[in-house]
Amino acid sequence: MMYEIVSTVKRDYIIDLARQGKRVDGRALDQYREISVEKNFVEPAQGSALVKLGNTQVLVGVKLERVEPFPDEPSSGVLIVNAELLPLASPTFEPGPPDENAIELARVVDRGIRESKAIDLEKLGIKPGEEVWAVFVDIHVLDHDGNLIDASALGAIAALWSMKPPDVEDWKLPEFPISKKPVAVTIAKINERLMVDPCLDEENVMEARVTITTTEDGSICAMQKGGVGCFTPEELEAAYELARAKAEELRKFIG
Amino acid sequence: MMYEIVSTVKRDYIIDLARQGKRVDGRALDQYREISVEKNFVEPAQGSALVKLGNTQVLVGVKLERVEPFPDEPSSGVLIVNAELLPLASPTFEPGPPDENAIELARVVDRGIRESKAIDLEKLGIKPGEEVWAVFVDIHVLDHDGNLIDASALGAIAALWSMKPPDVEDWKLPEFPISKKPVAVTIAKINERLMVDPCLDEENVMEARVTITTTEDGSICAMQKGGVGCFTPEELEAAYELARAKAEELRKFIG
Amino acid sequence: MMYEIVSTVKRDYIIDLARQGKRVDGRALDQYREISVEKNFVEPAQGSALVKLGNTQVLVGVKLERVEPFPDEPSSGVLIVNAELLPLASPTFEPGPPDENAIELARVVDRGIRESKAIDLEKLGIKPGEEVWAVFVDIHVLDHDGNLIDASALGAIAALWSMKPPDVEDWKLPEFPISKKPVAVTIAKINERLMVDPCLDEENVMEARVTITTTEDGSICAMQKGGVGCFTPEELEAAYELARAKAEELRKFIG
Amino acid sequence: MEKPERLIVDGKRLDGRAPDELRPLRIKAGVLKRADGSAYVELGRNKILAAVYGPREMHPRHLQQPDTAVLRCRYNMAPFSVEERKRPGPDRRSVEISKVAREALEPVVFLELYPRAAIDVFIEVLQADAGTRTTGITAAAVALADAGIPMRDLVAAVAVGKVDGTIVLDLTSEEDQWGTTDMPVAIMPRKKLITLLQMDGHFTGEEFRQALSLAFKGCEQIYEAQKQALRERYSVKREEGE
Amino acid sequence: MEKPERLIVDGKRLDGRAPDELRPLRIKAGVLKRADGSAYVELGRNKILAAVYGPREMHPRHLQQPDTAVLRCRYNMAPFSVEERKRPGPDRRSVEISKVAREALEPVVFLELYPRAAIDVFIEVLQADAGTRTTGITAAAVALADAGIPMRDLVAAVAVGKVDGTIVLDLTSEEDQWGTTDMPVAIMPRKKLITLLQMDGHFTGEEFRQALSLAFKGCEQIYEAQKQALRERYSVKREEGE
Amino acid sequence: MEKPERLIVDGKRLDGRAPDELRPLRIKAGVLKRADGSAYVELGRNKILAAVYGPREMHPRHLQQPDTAVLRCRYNMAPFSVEERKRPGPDRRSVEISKVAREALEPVVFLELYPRAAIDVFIEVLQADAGTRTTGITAAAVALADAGIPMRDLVAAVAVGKVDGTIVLDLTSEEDQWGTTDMPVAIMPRKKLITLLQMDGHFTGEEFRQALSLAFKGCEQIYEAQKQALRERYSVKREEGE
Repeated sequence: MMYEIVSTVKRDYIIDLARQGKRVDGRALDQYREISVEKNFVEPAQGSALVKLGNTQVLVGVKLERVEPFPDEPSSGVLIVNAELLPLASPTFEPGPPDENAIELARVVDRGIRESKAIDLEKLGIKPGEEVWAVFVDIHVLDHDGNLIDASALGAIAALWSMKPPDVEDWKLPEFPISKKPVAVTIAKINERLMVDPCLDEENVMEARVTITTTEDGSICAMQKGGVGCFTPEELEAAYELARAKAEELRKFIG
Repeated sequence: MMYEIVSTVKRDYIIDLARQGKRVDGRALDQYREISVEKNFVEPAQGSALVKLGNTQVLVGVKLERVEPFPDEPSSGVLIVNAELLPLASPTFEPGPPDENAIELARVVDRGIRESKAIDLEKLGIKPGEEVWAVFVDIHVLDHDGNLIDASALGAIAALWSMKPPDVEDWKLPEFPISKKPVAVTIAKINERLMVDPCLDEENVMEARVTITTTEDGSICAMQKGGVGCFTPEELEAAYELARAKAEELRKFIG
Repeated sequence: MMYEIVSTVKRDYIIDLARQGKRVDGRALDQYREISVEKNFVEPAQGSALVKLGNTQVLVGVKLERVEPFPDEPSSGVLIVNAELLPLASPTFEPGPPDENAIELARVVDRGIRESKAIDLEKLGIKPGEEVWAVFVDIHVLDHDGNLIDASALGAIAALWSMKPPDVEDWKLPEFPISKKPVAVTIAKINERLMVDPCLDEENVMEARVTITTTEDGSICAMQKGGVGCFTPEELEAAYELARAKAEELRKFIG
Repeated sequence: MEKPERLIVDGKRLDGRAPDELRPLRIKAGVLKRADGSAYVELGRNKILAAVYGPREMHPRHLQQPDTAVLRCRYNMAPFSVEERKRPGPDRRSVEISKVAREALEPVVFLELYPRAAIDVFIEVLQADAGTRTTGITAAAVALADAGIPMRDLVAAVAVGKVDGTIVLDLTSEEDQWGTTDMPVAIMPRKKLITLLQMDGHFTGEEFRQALSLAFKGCEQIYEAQKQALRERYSVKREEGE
Repeated sequence: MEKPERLIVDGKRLDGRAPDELRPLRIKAGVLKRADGSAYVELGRNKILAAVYGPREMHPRHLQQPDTAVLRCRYNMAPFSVEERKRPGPDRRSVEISKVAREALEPVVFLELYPRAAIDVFIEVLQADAGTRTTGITAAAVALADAGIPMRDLVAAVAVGKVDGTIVLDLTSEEDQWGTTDMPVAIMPRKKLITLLQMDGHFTGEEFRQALSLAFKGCEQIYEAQKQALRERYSVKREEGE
Repeated sequence: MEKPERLIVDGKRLDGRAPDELRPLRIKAGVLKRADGSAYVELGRNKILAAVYGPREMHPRHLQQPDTAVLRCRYNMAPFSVEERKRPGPDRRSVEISKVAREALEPVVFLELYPRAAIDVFIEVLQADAGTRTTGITAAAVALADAGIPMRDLVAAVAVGKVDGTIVLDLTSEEDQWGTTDMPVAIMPRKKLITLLQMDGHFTGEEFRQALSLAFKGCEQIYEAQKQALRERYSVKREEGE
C-alpha cells in the first residue's frame, strides 16, 4: 500500500523467489500469515475487534451515534467508515488528515460492507427525517507489516458481528441488524505470480494488487485494483478463484 | 494577475512597443482580443457561459440552492461568487484552496454584480427568516492567457442572463430577476501607456492595472486597482473613458 | 514561552547573575516589572483590558454571544478562551492557527477562571436547552517580552471585572456575574533560583517555569509546569508561597 | 427521480442503446493553449477536460525521485457539474479517484526517461453523467499523447455493469443509480492489459468474466476514437507548421 | 441600528463634520518593543496597530527573490474589534485587503536594496470603525519608516464616498452602511500618485473625479500627521541616544 | 450518569480502593514490530499504546538542531476510546497534552547525543478512563527505553486529586468528573524530580503538599512495574538472541 524504499538486493531476491513460486517468509502462494481476531477489545465501542495478520495489527471500533438522515433516505441509517494510518504504525506514516492511502483503505472496506448489504441500514432509523443511527466504523492501524486492507476489512466485519445494542429506550431491535460476512482477499502480483496476503516486503516490490470481496455464496460485492502494474483478464479470473477460496477460511474468524 | 517570469528580452520588447503605442499581438491599445460567449454550456447549472477572450477560457456556472438567510436580511436572497484558478489553466496555478488572486478575482466580479444591483435579491426569498435562494456563481478558469477579470465578469453576467428558473413549486417568479448588465473593463499600464484587455505577456510586464465596472448608463459600480505600480489622477480619468466605451462593445455578448 | 536563540555569552551572564540572586534587568527575584492595566480599551467588547508588564503588551477583549448550550448543561453559560500570538508581537510568531504555545496559554488562563468559579456560568442561561450566553475571552498578544501567561490572565480577569451588561431585553441580571479574582503568578527556575515574572531573556535560558493561580483566600485553583526542566518538591512549595504573596499585589490592578 | 419499473425494455435501454453499445463519443485533442497537452471528451452527457503539464521541475523538491519522473494526477468536479452544487476542493471520493486514475495511467508512461521531473495530469469534470472517472482517464491518455510524452500504449477506459440482470456497457447515471453493479475498467488496448479495475454491487464469477470481456470490447471502440483525435490533432499541428 | 432618514443635515454629517473634514486623527510611531518598526493610529473610533519586521531572512527559502526583497502584508481584525465577534484567522475579505494593502505600499519601498530578504508588514485592527484598510495603510507606512526602511515617499490613505448625494471624506460606519458609495484611496503624497483604488457603489464619471480630488485633499492632511509622528519619534530616539 | 451522593464510603472508594491505592496496573514492553520501541499499559480501564521512532533523520530539515536531537510527542485518542465518539485529529486538549508530555519526558533523554536527529514519541489512547496523559507518559518512558535510547532515568506519572475532601491517588473518571481537584504529576523516580505538574480544582497549600507526596508514592509503584516490564522484555530479547 505504502511503497517503501527497498534495497535492490532484497528486491531481486523476492522477485526471484516468486519466479520459483516461493515467498520471503516461506509461505505458500495461497497461504495467509497467522491470523488472530480478538473481539470486544474496547469497552466504550458497541463493537470492536483487534486483528493480527502476522505482525500487522489493526484495531477496529464501531460506535453508534444519532445523526440527521440524508434527505433522500430519511428513514435509513448511515454507514461511515474512517481509517487512520497512525504514525506509530510505520516510519512512513505521518500525522495529519487521512492521505490517499488511508482514504482508499476506508473506501474499499466501506464498499465491501455496503455493497454486500451486510447491515440492514433500513432498520436503523429512529425518527424518519429527523434522527437515524450512524454506524461509525473506525479503523485504527497500529502496526503495518503489509496487507492492511484484508486486516481492516476482517476487523470491521468482526467488530460489526460483535455489536452490543445500545442501552437506550428508543432502540427497538433485538440485536444489531447484520446478516452477511463479506471478506476481502488481496492478491499481489510479483514476477507474473499471484500470491495472497502480501507482507510489507512483498508490497514494496509487487507490480500490482487486486482486492476481491466476496460473500458466503461466492459472489463478488467489491473489487479494487491497486498499484502501478497491470493484470491480464486470465490473472483476474485466477485471482477471483483464489479470493473465493481464501474468504471461506478467513470468514471463520468473524465468529 | 499572476506574475510570471519573463525573459528580459521579451520584457524590453513589450515595453518598447508600448512606447510606440503598439502591442505584442498587433492589437490597438483600445482593442480587445477576439471574444466568444457560449451560453448554456453546462446542463446541470441553471445558467452558464463559456467565455473565450483570445486564448483565455473561463467557464461560469450558476446554481440556485436553498439556504438560510442572513439574520439581518431575513427575506433576501444571497449572492455567492467563487473562483477557482484550476491548475490545468496555467503552470503557475497550484491545487489548493483559493489564494489571494482567486479571492480577489471572485470579489471583484461579486462587487460588479452586487453594487450594480443587477440581481433583485429581494425577490429571492422563499420563507422569510427560514429559507431563501442562494445564487452560487462559480468561476472555473480553464485556460489563462491574461485578463481573467474581464472574462470572468463577462461570463458571470452572461450566465446570469441565461438563467432558467428552477422547476419547483415554490418558485413563483416568471423568470430570474435580473435587470442590469454591468461590464468590467481592465486597463493595464505599460510604459505610461494605457491598454485594454492585457494578454498574459502584457500582464507579466505591466506596472499596474485598473478594472472599472460600468452599467448601461455609463456610471461606475465598482473599481479595483491591482499590481504594484501607480496611476495619476489623469490616467484614471482616461481609464474611465476607455472602460465606458469598451463596456458597450462587450455588453453585446451578454445577449 | 517561545524559546529563542540566545548568544552563549548572554546565556552565561544571566545564569551567573541568578547564582548571585540577581537579574538581567536589575530586579529582585520576587519583583514584577512595571504593571499597568487599562480597562475598557475597546468599545465593541463588553469588557476589555490592555495590560503592560514591562514591554510585554497583551490586549484582552470579552464578548457575549448567544450560542446553543452543551447538551449536558442545558441552562449553563459557556466560557471560551482563545489566544492569538500575533506575528506583530514577536519575530518568532508566525501567522496561522494557534500553535501549541498559544493553545497552552489559552488553556492555562481558561482553567484559572473556570476552576476558581470566578464567573457564575449557571446564571448565563437564556432559554434552557436552546440558548445561553457564551463568554468569549480573546487574548491578543501585541508585544512579547516574556511572561505572557501572567499578563494574559491578569488581562482576562480585569476585562471580566469591567464587563458592561449587554443592552438587550432578555438580559435580566443587574451586572455580569463575576465574584472572584484568580491571579496567575509564573515562577521561573534559573540555576536553582526561583524568580517571578521572567522577561524574555530569562525565559530563553530558564530550565522550567511553573504557573500557580490562586484566589483571594490563598488557595490554588490551577497550576501548570512548563519547559523541559524539573522541580523538586521543595521548590514547588516555595513557588506556592511566592505565588500567593505576589498574587495579592497583582490583584490590586484588577480594580 | 423515481426508480423506473424497468431499465431494459425489449433488449433496449432507456436511451435506446443496445446493452453492448457506447453512448455518443467525441474526442478532441489540443484544446488548451497553456497546457503542454490537453483533450476534451464528451461521452453521452459527460463533458470532461484533461490537461498535462510536464515533464517539468518537481516541487516540492524532496518529492523528486533520482531515477524516475513522478506522475501526479488530480481529478476534480466543477461545482456546477452535478445536480446539487458540489463544494469546491477535494473530497474523499475525488482523492480516491485521483489515485486509481494515476495508477491506471502510470503503466503506459516512460517515466524513467525523466528522472527528478514531475508530470501532472489534471482531469476536470465540467458536466457529469455516470462514468466520469473512466472518461477522465480516456481524456488524460489523449492529453499525455498530445503533450508528446513517450508512451508504451494508450489507455482507454469505460464502465460496465449489471442492470435488470443484464451485463451492459457504459452506464448512464440512471443505470448507475438503479442498477445492481458498476465496474469501471481501464485497458492498455494494444497489450490487452487491465490498468484499472474497481467494482461495487453484485457479480457472480461468470458475470464478472462476461463484464470484463464487454469492457474490452467497449475500450476497443474508445481506442479508435482516441487515435482518430490524435491524428486530427497531428494534421492540424503539421498544417500550422508546429 | 435603523437607517437614519438623512445622513447629512444642513451640510453637516451625523457626527458634526463638514463633508470634506477628516475624523480626529492621532498617530504615534514606535509603540512596540519587539517589532523593527511600529505605529498606532486612531482615526475616529478606529484603533489600528501596524508593525514591520525586516529586512530579514525569507522563509520558506524557495520564495526568496534573487534580485529583490519580498514585501508581505497581513491585515487582521481582532475578534473583539467589531460588534459581532469575528472568528480568528483570515477570511476572504482580509485576504483581499492584505493583497491590495501590499500593492499600495510596495511602490514606495526600495525593495531592490535587499535581495533575498523579506519585509513583513502586519496590520492589526483593534477597534474598527469604517476605513480600516486605509487607516491600516496609513499606519503601515509610518511603521515602515520607523523601521528605517528606505522609502521613496510615504503612503497616506483615506476613504471617500457618496452619502445622500454628497461626496464626503472619511466615511464612518453609518455612512459606509447607509451611504451609496465607498472608495478607498491610497496616495504617494509627494509624487501625487495613486497606489490603491477600490470602489463599490455608484459614481458618475464626474462624481468619480470629484471624489478622487477630495481623497487627495484628505491624504495631504494625513501625510502631515504622519510626518509629525515620525519627527516626534525621531526626537525621542535622539534623546535616548539610539 | 448521575453524581453519586458520596464518592468515598467508610474510607473506601467506589471501586473498593483505599485513597492511596493504584488501580490494577499492567505494563508490557516491545509490543509493536515496526516501531523502534513500544509499550502497552493498562491502568484500570485505560488501554494505552506508546511507540518510539528514532533517533532518525529530522524532516522537515529546517527543524534540525545542530547540537541536539529534537524530541517530538503526539498524544492521540482513538475515536472509539471514549463514550461519545471523538472526531479524529488533534484538538486543543490533545495539543496541550502533547506539549506537556514532551516536556515531561525530555529531561531524561540524552538528546545531545544525536545532533540533527528527531526522536518521535506517539501515545495512542485505545480506551480511556481518567489519567490518560499520565498513563501515556508512563508508557512512553518504557517505549523510549525499549528503543534503546540512552536515558538518565525513567519517568513515572500518575494523577492525584481531592475527592469528598480526601486526597486520593489515581483518579477514575467518576472521581475526576465529580471530585474537586485533579493534579497530574510526572516524576523522575531515581532523582526525585518533578517533570510534569498540572492541576485544576481547589487545593489549600497544605493539601497541595500532601497530594504531591502521595503522587511520589504512587509513582514509586509505577516505576517498579516499569522496570519489571523492561526486565521481561530484555530476557525475551536475550532468548531470541537479538
